[in-house]
Amino acid sequence: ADEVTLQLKWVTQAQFAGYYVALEKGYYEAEDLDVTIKAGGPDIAPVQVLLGGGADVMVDWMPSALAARENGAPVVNIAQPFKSSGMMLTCLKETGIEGPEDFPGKTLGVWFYGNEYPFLSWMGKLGIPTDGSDGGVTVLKQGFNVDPLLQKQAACISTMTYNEYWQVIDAGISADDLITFKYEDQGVATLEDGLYVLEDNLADEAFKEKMVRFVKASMEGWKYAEENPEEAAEIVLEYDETGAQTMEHQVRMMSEVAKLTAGSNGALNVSDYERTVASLLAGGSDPVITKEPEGAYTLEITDAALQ
Amino acid sequence: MNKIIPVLTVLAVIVAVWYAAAIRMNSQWTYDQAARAGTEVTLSTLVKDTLAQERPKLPAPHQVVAELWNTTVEKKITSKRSLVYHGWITLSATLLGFGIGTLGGIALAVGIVHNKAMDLGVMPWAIASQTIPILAIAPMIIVVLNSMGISGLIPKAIIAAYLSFFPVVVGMVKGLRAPDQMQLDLMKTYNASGAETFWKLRLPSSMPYLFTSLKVGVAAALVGTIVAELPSGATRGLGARLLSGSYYGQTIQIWSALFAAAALAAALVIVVGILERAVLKKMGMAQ
Amino acid sequence: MGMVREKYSGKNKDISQMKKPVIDAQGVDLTFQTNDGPVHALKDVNLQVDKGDFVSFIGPSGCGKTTFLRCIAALETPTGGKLTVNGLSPDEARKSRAYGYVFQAAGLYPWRTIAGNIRLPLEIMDFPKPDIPERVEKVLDLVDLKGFGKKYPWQLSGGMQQRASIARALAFDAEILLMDEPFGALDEIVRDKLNEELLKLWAATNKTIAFVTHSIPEAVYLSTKIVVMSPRPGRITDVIESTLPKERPLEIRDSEEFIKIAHRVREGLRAGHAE
Amino acid sequence: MGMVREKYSGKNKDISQMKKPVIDAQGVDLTFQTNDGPVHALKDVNLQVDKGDFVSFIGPSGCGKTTFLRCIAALETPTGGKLTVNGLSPDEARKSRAYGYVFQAAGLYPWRTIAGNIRLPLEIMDFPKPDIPERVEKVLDLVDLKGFGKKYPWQLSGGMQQRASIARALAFDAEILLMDEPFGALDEIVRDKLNEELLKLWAATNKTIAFVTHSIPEAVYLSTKIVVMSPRPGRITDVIESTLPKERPLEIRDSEEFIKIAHRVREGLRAGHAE
Amino acid sequence: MNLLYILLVLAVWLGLWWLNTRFALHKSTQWIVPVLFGITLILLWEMVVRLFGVSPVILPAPSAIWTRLVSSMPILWQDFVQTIFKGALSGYVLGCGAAFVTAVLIDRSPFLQRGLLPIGNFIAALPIVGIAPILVMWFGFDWQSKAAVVVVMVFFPVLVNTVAGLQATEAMQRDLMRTYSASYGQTLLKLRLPAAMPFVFNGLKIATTLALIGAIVAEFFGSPIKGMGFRISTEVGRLNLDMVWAEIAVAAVTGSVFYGLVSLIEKGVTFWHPSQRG
Ligand SMILES: Nc1ncnc2c1ncn2[C@@H]1O[C@H](COP(=O)(O)OP(=O)(O)OP(=O)(O)O)[C@@H](O)[C@H]1O
Ligand SMILES: Nc1ncnc2c1ncn2[C@@H]1O[C@H](COP(=O)(O)OP(=O)(O)OP(=O)(O)O)[C@@H](O)[C@H]1O
Ligand SMILES: Cc1ncc(C[n+]2csc(CCO)c2C)c(N)n1
Ligand SMILES: [Mg+2]
Ligand SMILES: [Mg+2]
Repeated sequence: ADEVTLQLKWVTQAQFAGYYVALEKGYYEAEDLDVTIKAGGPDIAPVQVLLGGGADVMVDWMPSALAARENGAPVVNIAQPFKSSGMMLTCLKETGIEGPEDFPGKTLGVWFYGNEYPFLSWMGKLGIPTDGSDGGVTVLKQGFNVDPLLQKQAACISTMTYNEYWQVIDAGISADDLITFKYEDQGVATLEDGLYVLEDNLADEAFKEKMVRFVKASMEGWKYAEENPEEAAEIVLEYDETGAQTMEHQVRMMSEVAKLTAGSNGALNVSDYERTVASLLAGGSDPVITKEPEGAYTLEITDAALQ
Repeated sequence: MNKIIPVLTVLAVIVAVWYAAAIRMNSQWTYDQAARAGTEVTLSTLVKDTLAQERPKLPAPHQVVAELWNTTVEKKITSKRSLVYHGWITLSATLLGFGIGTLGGIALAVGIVHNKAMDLGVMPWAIASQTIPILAIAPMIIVVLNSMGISGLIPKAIIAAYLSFFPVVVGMVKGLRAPDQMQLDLMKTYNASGAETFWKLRLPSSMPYLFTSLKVGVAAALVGTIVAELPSGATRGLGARLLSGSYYGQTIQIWSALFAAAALAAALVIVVGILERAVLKKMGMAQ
Repeated sequence: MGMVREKYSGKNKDISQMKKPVIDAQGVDLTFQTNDGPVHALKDVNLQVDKGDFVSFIGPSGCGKTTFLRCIAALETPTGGKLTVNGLSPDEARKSRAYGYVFQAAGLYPWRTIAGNIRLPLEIMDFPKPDIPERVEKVLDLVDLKGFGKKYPWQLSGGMQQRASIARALAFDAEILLMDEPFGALDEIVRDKLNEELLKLWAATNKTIAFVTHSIPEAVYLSTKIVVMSPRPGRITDVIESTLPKERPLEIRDSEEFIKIAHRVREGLRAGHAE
Repeated sequence: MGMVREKYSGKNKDISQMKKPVIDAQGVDLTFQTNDGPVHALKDVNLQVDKGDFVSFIGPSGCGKTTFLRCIAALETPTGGKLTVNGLSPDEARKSRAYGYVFQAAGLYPWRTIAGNIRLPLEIMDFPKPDIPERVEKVLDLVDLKGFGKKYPWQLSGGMQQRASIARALAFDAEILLMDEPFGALDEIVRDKLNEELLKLWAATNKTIAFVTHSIPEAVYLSTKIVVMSPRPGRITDVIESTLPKERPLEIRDSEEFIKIAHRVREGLRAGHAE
Repeated sequence: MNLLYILLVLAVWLGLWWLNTRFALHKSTQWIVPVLFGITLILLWEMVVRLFGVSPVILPAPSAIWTRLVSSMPILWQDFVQTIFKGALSGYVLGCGAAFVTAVLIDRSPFLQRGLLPIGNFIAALPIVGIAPILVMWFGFDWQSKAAVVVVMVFFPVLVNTVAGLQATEAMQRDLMRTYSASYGQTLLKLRLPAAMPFVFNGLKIATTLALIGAIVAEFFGSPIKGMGFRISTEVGRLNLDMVWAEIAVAAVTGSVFYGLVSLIEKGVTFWHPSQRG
């Protein structure tokens, strides 16, 4: 069997259910693949792992992947299981925020570590400065969790539809007390979890062929997970080595994630790609990427996989 | 043994302060919730609520104890929900790293004491090495090792070793230099070789210093392991428990992992202390 | 014992050297460089000590007694003049393990028992294993510490520790014994006893002994040669060849001859202080 | 100086007490509990010391000399018997600052200069600020350390340190001086000189002095009363009242009377050793 | 080829090492040794990166880091002020001061000492990476929470050392004070505090590196968008490793200077201690 190592962007959770399902259900095995899934974490940059040779393929968000590409790390998107963006800004109503025009003067929590690009380009588009100058917002580097909102240290925080939002709800704040701004709705959606490999490797036919099988099996996993959220959550739970995840949480995450993967068969939609690039290029005075990327994606793999 | 009563007294005071603080710090949330629901807060509901929140700002002692109990005694030790299991993962990396750090530290100290160039050159850089924020380079070390095909226990142990070697170097250099001029002169009049002076004079005199720094070193090794467990894919170990606790805002889980880590550190220090007493007694230095 | 000595420090037993002085100092000078200026610890020191001599050094605090002993043992290097031991440089003599040194303080290793401390030089000089216990017992007996071999240094009084350190220096039969105020912490009675023992040992083995003391009677009682020193700069002001016989009962201290020598030493000392 | 003393340790100057002994020990017992069993350091010690007495303690190592001095100074509490100082308990006497103690080792504070060390008791006892420098100069001169006031302890030789510690004890004019082998590290000439100085000081101030020594001539030369002690258990075996006059030139050491007393002390000591 | 490179690197290393042993021999040239040692390390690093073509995303070359350092001075300075001056220094002063005062206070009560020290040791063993997020939650995102982390980190080392130091007087030194019938305050001021200084400074030196690390690490768990820890974690995510290393270099230099400064003060205060007399 051919060995493939997959580096995730974050810890083991239903966000990556498709891959775990494919592994558990033997879809990889059926494609003659021996897949190892490496969980990520708050300080693991998947690109570094990929470049260091620690993995063959990684899950990453397109903004950070394109930024890395500009920084001299030639990664290429080979598949895009997530069709829509799950990121949003969740605000407490009591702070008086009703729309983006109310942001100036407020404190907003943002994830950094490569996750800040969508936010920055959104603010760029709104023309709201983020560097602390007048008429702008105060940006906080938000930690792992939703505490800043609960402790009222920030008016809004970044959340994912499938995860942190529900933590806020679980913490006892009702949805009525919250107002959310989905990037998708604000027209600044960027592509999230996609599969990326190193450009050099793609020159190797054997590798390409391996990736075709990998993407194919992974998408099978995703589709199975979408249809069987309970079972998928159970599988994820089994692979979680920390033993900290709960069934309830993962089932809900799975059903939310399913909404994001729903529209995708794995192939990258080029117009989505172009929208993402445009949004990143437009980021005001400090755009995330400065020039149109070339060769940042290939449809070859999915084309072959999806016959 | 004469420590028990004072320790219990201080402990009682701490617990009392802790409860008071828990009520105070968690009350904001209770009031907010009441305001959202439009109800009044009485004193008794305040106390009851603040001490039983699911995501308290400061969990009450009994909540932490219950969680600890739950995750140690109630769970099978092979279960990944058992703190004993995660403690063991952390412990094994800690011990390996501590071993590497101690050996490396001693070797470096021997070099520093016997070689003038090393003495002058290495020490400032050893100090500088400890001012590097470990949390920043831990992920890089892990990634680099990963690319060399090394993962799992070893990267954690290396970071643990990085933190524990320094106290050992400092203590050991002090210890190997502890013999006074006269003790060294005595060896000279015997025309003893460097090796003989080392084995029969420097090493024995360094023992008390070594053990003191080993106690610091073993605690540092544990911190190193936990730091390494944070970014290394948050898989197993107390560090991963801390991380996932933080990630899901489960303060109670964080606190219980914290206490487990501190207890582990305390246990390790005690073990080194027992070893120290045994060795020093054997050498006739325990007076 | 003599046989063993030949075996372990044999180099310097050449008969042709027997007539040459064992210790030969010619114009020895030593200046310490300290942070507040140089200290002239020894100035133009000339001294010849023959094989079998018992030479005592006496003088006020800081006159360089210890420093001179350390030069002989190659623990300090003179900054001027010429110093030979058995015709060799002090360092070569040290390498041939010619010295037994008793320091001003006991300096026992606290992690070794008394016996362990005495065993230390024997281990380092590779004495045959089976011989060692016997030797240790013998010297322990000599300094009246029989039965204390298994104790640790801090379990003994100061005086007992000092005796143990003397035993340590005697254990390996060095040709030259350098003793820096070995009896300082002892009371008069014990001191008298050890003085007698030391004389006996010296008579029996024909060792060369250099001995530092603050006590005039002790110096006179023990020595064949008394060196009186004076400080700032440290130098020799008088060398007195003793006219006392080799056989010396304790009562000799009341003899006229003894009192005469003691008087001369005292005068020399006083002169050094008066300056 | 006498005036100042009255002012700062005045409590115990009642004339009615003058006839009572200053130090009165009756059946004093002291047992140390150590991990390998009790050590009987003092057994049934009876001693009366009158105002103005100069009492020497002599005896083999470990016979309890230091321990007894410490009991007087309330640094150790007897486990039996009765001990009073000026009719008060030792601790009360200590609180009235009746003691000047010279320890067996110098024990200077390394972070203070020599003058600073001597100043220490004066600061603590609230001597008037302007008087202090003069007092310090005076005692420095007394022990022959003029000009060394600004040095730190570790810059002086052992003998000089010991003299500084004597100066420290003399600086504040305590009524009772407790001196534990103060001249141990000094050579004979310096020792003789300090012996003379001490006698002069004693004669001039009528202090009561308790003095530990290993030297028989020293004990005889200085004392009005010589206490011979013996170990295991520590006890007094002889108390010799000196018949020497109060005026004592150094030559007195050759007198018949002196030699007689010295002989009695030596016999007492020897007996203690023989056991 | 690789073998050749390895040999080349080894040769440079051995050569410089040999040079260093020469310099170590003479007092006048000894100061060169640590400098040359550092230069050696940096040179070897540069060689390895260049010869083996290590990706700048994994490990940038020292020369690249230097270029970045020089060109990013304003940002580095802003981060420095935020982390070092506001976070680390205030926490250091507060933590060390509180520890010192506590030590003097509990020094009078053996009961409190016996009770507090074991518990103190236990608390000191709490891993800061676990404490930092909690303190960030309690004290907010700005420098106050960083200072709090530093206080927690430095408190116990200084406390334990000071308590040990206050007990480090010799029996004879204490007896002397008793014969003077000195009051508690006098004994404390004139004997125990001076005698404790070598220990106190031991604690203060350890605390310097802890303070720095604590302030930086705490920023990983939430911060405003400036500060060394913020910059490091953010720039790793952006793969600007040269900026990361520039910050690390600033941290290391600052830490060493801080340590050196405290050592210098120590030399002045405890000049009398054998370890300082050379
Ligand atoms: N390592 C050293 N560095 C600087 N000066 C020194 C050193 N060793 C000794 N001295 C000085 O040299 C002089 C002679 O010292 P030495 O120890 O030989 O005296 P001593 O005659 O043995 O005195 P004591 O009777 O006190 O033992 C003294 O002034 C001393 O301060
Ligand atoms: N703190 C202590 N604990 C236990 N035993 C002690 C203690 N202090 C003294 N001793 C013992 O009490 C006995 C008397 O000791 P002390 O110091 O009074 O003797 P000394 O006559 O002063 O001897 P030296 O001439 O050696 O100074 C000794 O056997 C000693 O070991
Ligand atoms: C330090 C930190 N960085 C990012 C996230 C948020 N997060 C969690 S999952 C996810 C999507 C990644 O695929 C993101 C952005 C966090 N909680 N903490
Ligand atoms: Mg000397
Ligand atoms: Mg004594």
